[in-house]
Amino acid sequence: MHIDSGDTTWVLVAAALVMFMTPGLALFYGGMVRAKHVLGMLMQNFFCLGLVSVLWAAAGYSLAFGGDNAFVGNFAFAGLHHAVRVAPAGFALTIPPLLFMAYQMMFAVITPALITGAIADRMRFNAWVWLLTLWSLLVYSPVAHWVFSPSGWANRLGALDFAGGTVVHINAGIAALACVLVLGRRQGWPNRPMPPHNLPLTMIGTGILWFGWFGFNAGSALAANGLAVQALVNTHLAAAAAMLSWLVAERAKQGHATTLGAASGAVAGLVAITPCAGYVGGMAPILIGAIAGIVCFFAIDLKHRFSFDDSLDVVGVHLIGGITGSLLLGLFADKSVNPAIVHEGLFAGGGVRLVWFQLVVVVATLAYSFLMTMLIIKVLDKVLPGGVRVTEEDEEAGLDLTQHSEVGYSLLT
Amino acid sequence: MHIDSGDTTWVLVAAALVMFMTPGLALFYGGMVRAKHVLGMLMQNFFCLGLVSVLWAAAGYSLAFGGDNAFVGNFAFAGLHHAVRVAPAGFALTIPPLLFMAYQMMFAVITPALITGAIADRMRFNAWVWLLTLWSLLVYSPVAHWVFSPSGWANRLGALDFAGGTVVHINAGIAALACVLVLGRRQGWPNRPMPPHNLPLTMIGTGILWFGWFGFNAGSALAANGLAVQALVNTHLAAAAAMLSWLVAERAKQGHATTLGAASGAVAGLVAITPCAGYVGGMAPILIGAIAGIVCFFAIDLKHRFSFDDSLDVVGVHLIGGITGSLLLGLFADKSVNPAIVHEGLFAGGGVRLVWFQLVVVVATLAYSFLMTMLIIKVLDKVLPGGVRVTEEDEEAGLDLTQHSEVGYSLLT
Amino acid sequence: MHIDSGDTTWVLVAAALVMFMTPGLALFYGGMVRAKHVLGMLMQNFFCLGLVSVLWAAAGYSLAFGGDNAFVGNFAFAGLHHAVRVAPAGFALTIPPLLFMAYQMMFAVITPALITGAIADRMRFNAWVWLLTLWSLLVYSPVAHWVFSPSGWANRLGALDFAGGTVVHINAGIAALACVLVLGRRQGWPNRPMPPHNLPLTMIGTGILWFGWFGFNAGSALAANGLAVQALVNTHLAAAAAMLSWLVAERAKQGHATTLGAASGAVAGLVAITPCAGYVGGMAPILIGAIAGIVCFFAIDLKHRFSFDDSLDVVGVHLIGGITGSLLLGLFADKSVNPAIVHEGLFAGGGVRLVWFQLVVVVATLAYSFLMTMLIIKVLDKVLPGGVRVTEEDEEAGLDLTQHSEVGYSLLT
Amino acid sequence: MKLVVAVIKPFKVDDVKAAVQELGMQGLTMTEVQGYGRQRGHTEVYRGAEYTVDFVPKIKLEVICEDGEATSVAERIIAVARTGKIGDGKVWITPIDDVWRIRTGEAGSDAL
Amino acid sequence: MKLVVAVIKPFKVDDVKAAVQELGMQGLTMTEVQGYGRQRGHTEVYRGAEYTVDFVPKIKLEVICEDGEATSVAERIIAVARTGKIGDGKVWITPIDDVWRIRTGEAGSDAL
Amino acid sequence: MKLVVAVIKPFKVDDVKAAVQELGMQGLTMTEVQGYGRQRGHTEVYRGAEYTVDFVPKIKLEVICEDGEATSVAERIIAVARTGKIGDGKVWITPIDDVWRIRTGEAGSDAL
Ligand SMILES: Nc1ncnc2c1ncn2[C@@H]1O[C@H](COP(=O)(O)OP(=O)(O)O)[C@@H](O)[C@H]1O
Ligand SMILES: Nc1ncnc2c1ncn2[C@@H]1O[C@H](COP(=O)(O)OP(=O)(O)O)[C@@H](O)[C@H]1O
Ligand SMILES: Nc1ncnc2c1ncn2[C@@H]1O[C@H](COP(=O)(O)OP(=O)(O)O)[C@@H](O)[C@H]1O
Repeated sequence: MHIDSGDTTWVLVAAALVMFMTPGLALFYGGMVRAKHVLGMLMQNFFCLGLVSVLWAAAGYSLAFGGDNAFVGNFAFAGLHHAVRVAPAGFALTIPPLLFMAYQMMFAVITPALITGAIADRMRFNAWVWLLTLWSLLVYSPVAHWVFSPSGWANRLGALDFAGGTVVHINAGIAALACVLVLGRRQGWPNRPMPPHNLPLTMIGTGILWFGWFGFNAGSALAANGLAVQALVNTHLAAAAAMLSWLVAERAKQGHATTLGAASGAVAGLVAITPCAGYVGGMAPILIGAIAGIVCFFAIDLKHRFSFDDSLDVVGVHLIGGITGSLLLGLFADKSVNPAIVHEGLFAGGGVRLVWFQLVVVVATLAYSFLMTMLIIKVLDKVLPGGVRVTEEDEEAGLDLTQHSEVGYSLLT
Repeated sequence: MHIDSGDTTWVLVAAALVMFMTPGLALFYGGMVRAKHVLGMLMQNFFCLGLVSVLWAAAGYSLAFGGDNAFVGNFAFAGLHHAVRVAPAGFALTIPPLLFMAYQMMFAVITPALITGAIADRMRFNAWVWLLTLWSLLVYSPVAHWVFSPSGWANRLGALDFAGGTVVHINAGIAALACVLVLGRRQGWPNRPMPPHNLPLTMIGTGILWFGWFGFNAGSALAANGLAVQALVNTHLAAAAAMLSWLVAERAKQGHATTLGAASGAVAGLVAITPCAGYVGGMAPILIGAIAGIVCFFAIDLKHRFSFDDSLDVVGVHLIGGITGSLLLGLFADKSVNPAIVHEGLFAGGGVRLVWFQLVVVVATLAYSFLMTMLIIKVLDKVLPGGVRVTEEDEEAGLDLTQHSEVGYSLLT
Repeated sequence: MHIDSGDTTWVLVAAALVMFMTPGLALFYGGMVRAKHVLGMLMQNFFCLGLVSVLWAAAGYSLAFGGDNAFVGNFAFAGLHHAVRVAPAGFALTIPPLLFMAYQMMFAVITPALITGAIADRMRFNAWVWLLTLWSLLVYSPVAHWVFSPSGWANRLGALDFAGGTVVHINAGIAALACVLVLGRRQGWPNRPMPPHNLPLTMIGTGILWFGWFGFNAGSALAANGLAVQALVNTHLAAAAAMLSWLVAERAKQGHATTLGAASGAVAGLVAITPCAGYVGGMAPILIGAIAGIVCFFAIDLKHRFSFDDSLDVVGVHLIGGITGSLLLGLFADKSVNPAIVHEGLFAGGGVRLVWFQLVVVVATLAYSFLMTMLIIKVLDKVLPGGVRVTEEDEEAGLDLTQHSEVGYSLLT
Repeated sequence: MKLVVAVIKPFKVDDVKAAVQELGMQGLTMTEVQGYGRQRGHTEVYRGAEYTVDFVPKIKLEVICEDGEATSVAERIIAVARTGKIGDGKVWITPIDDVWRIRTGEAGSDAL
Repeated sequence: MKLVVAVIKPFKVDDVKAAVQELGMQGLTMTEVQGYGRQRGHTEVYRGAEYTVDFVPKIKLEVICEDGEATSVAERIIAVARTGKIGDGKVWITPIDDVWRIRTGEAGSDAL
Repeated sequence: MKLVVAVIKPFKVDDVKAAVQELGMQGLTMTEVQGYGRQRGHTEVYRGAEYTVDFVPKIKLEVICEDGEATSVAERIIAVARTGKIGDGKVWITPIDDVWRIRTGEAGSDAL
């Protein structure tokens, strides 16, 4: 195995960047909740860095990348056994295998963190700890195996997902929906105003997310080559175009282009380009981004239409954005950008086959993740003393005080 | 063309770092305005990431780097046509050409963003959108062509600008002045106190800017070599020395060394070292930084002397800092640091020739950018319904509410 | 000397990341003090970037890495003389020597910055400037020489410190204690409540620190190889495990897992893994982190037991965490991870020799740093007009107003 | 003229505002305050240090009204702001000598 | 003794403070409040959800003065705080039984 | 019924609260205010621009009590809040017509 120092550096950096996205997400979400819940939100996210990392080393990595079963990994790499020297089957790496483990670890950390946006302000911290443990091992690792492992059935099928459109965004998005359905709405929603308490904090998070996403998407090339460059360019342009299209839609519908809209649009574009990043080129990322921006802008209204309190729009942005990107990839995937593509997209002359494969994997992810998450959270609600939701009084008083015995701001002492 | 994975990684990272500077700048400025304008400021900056990126891919890159005309590019790379495989004429790259496009894109984004500091709190968002579009294509791209493209007249002349002293800082700084002259002063300035509303936010921005500037300056080597290292060292030392000299001046004049002064000094040093970063060595960066810190400290008083409301001192820091650096380069440019230098600086024994060339390019940039910006903003003021400036009531109520229908903070819900 | 572009990129990035840690530390600490002292805290930290960088170029680097004396460097590299082309004796670098200087500069900057957490809210800024100058040259450089320079006695002894457990954390931690003993307690401590004024700010800082620490530890491999990867993985897992163990201890003792606890635990783990990062493997980082989390959680109570006001727990986290890591390395150091190890740890079959060497270096650092710091601060207290501590009224009014003539927040204008 | 002052739980503000409006009052002034009373505060913990916070966030509302309206305004507020749990707050009435509308200079009833 | 209370637009604070000072008042106390009245609030939009905010930021000033000065203080405030637009605010006067200066314990006029 | 109002230095709040409690008062309401008076404010400097801030942060406490208790409450506050330095603040008493406890509807003394 040849180790290239340039490639190694790029993936080291990419791993660091993806790690940084979880604090970024914490701030992005943290600014959007009310002040009394800000630490609850930050904590749910930062805690993923602690718990999921250890679980990943212990078993999660092995369940995702060990062995060559089509549906789930094995325990060959459990406890990082062999992980220093042996790459997972099917990978021809030019980086140390342990770095692949580390890079994937950061994905495992941020994926469940995405869910916290939907369940904002009302889950007991204790319940989150258990949900996180079970979801990480029983949902994330298997789905990652399907799609990212060369032996996974989705990967074998020829479906494409460059950096986690299904594994990360659809997976977390549909899990978020399941959680919300069990948890119920925040008290007072949708009548009581629940404006973001600190939008500058959200914008800090947005900046960090955008920055980190270069590691997320371009790092997925696992080398510092033309593909990584294409992925970085696609990522940036899709975010930019989605920001614009979201703002245009917003301006047209409500008369103002908002700061939160700019941030939301950018994230929608980043989500949609994630599966496509290393498979499309030219102006396609701008198109994909622009479509995602508009689609997600209208999708965030679903929760009002169907009356489920997806508090910070994880369904509208990550689930719908992820589906949008995964399906558009069926149209735009282009062998001239990436020769590893087996079936090209419709517009590149590959017919509808790829669209169909993409759809199959999307539906399978939706079904598996939804049902498993539903099962997990319903069991937890039964089994945990006090259930998964905080009491009415605690919700009123805020997660910060009741779950963590802290307050976010004491500006006047 | 040989692609080096180490160089590619470095420029990938540098591009990401320069991207991160725009959110950093947003926070740097955002903390300095009053609370009711914070989102307006953040939005003007983040919006550059959306709009300018798309414009750059569509035409801006081509106008800056296409063809071999001395004054402006052509449309050869428009819509990213050929940009994946073909490097602009005159570049011997060891990185994928598309990465050069991406890296330069981040410069195109942040340059107009610098202007927002001068026009704080009083421009209609709609006007900003148009100003940004026109300025980006009609001012930024041509000036970038002059200086950065090997076929540009300034480049051919032998004038030096390593990472954008003229293209970025002088260009944005003088444009800021033109905008301010047309827009007029904020209501109540200079009598009504307008203290920064959130200096910790400004310090977050300062940290991000400093961090990102390593990508800006050291990335401009376009390779991971000794030159990049020298540029990084120069960047850091100039920022450090300028922080110190600004604080000393401030302490001497007003009795206190302030936090905002530390941040401002560092930025002044970063600005001044930008043109010099790959052309000077030894203790020269410390000298350049120290001079810039003092010069800019006194330059921020110009606005009071001449009564123009350059709200957050874009003229004082970027224009004067950029000129200081560009001219000092005429003294310090040193072939032993960078053999690509044609005419050495005065102190390196090259005579006054380089000083003279630097002056020519500075003056040309000042003249072109000032006149074009003036033209653009005056036309916009005529053409746009409502002109470029918000109404008195809207200014009083704040950009956040009136332009974006949002408020920055709701700490008490 | 062969320069590898991949290695060069990695250390360029690592230097940038370590630079970014100082602003991160500023925010981490800044959020924990009361609102009226926030700028004082930010300033003390940012100022290190200015002052220490210049001192390092002028003399500090040379005192740490010049020559081959066992106890202290010489002036061979003073003013960066020769530093561009000549690596310090004993280093076989694959990166430009000047980059080594830059990378080490960032360590020299952040180490004294750690002290600010202990002396929060009561030191005159003027005194900090002097303390910083003297400490940097008289304490940091010599101790760095002992441990990091191949000619240093600790290095020759065979004691291990991969990235600064002794040089950075123990050194700063014990110096912090010395400062606190001279400065005395904050007025009202421990009876008056002094809650953190802005925990989201602290969490931003935590995210940046964690991110930057990858540069700190994995960058210390000075190359993009398997060792760097192992160091990155160890760093991340130790932080994660320490977060968990701190939270478990906290929950057990006081009934709540707090956000500040999560941040503190992560930092404790990062501190403890610092000396070990390139010397241990497998699940050892999880063990080391978990132990450090618990040890530091209980160590922060020392200040109450012994009534010294280590305001933000520099002793509890950095001193005790650093000692914990340095000694545990005596148990876990493993030649199969890093063949450069001379004496293996106890558990790897190397007997108690390494434990003993580690202990010797820890004690020597404690003794030297404590005595020198004590001397410096006592002399300053005598020599400086006004001494080292602010007046009672100024402490009450806050460092922001009295030392810097600024306020952190003006949210209501 | 009378000034009716109410210290209430923050989440009751909208209901009370609506109720006062229904009684024909055209305006009111609201202040964020901290209340201390029978209702317990809470405990915060930062790195092991426990702080007891006795004050609870409350909202103070002030309504100027005619002498004859004061009691009914007070009673309406009491009815709407009540949750029955400790900490619901107080309502009191104080006399006012005179009141003016700044915009017009109108005094007394016309000022409201 | 009387307490003159004024609820005014925030940007008028400095002018009013100066005017009151000119009348010989040595001090005043200011509170940030939220006003509800004829002046319309504004609408905020976050990801499509529109919130109407009825309250408008105002400043409340309190000036203690001699019985005889109260009306002239009130009139002066009215004159200076007026912009003629809706939302200029109210001024009212309430009786005070007694007042002390904490520093010295002085009571009545001497306390001011 | 009387309302005792005190404007004091912020760091005296806990002491005053304790003192008032010792006198048997069951509650009080606190507001963050800005005071202007003999005590000088401070100067801030931002990039060379100097701003003088005249207002000083103060805390306003309001205690409702029986007519007979008002003076002793006021005196106790004066004693405890005093530092002897300029800016210690003021205490004043105003009449109250009636007071109710929202939770129970009790009026007068029973409301306290
Ligand atoms: N004597 C008092 N003077 C002024 N305000 C009071 C007084 N007693 C209570 N309050 C206010 O009323 C609020 C509620 O009082 P509390 O004793 O907690 O509950 P309740 O009114 O239901 O008995 C307090 O938080 C405080 O703001
Ligand atoms: N009845 C009232 N009681 C107490 N405050 C009032 C009352 N009516 C109005 N206010 C205060 O006066 C402010 C201005 O009143 P508004 O009706 O908007 O305008 P105007 O006084 O010019 O008619 C309000 O924001 C509110 O703070
Ligand atoms: N005439 C007044 N009316 C209302 N509040 C006043 C008045 N004079 C002073 N105050 C309040 O009392 C505080 C202290 O007053 P100041 O004149 O500074 O000191 P002192 O009371 O010790 O003479 C002021 O900050 C202000 O809040």
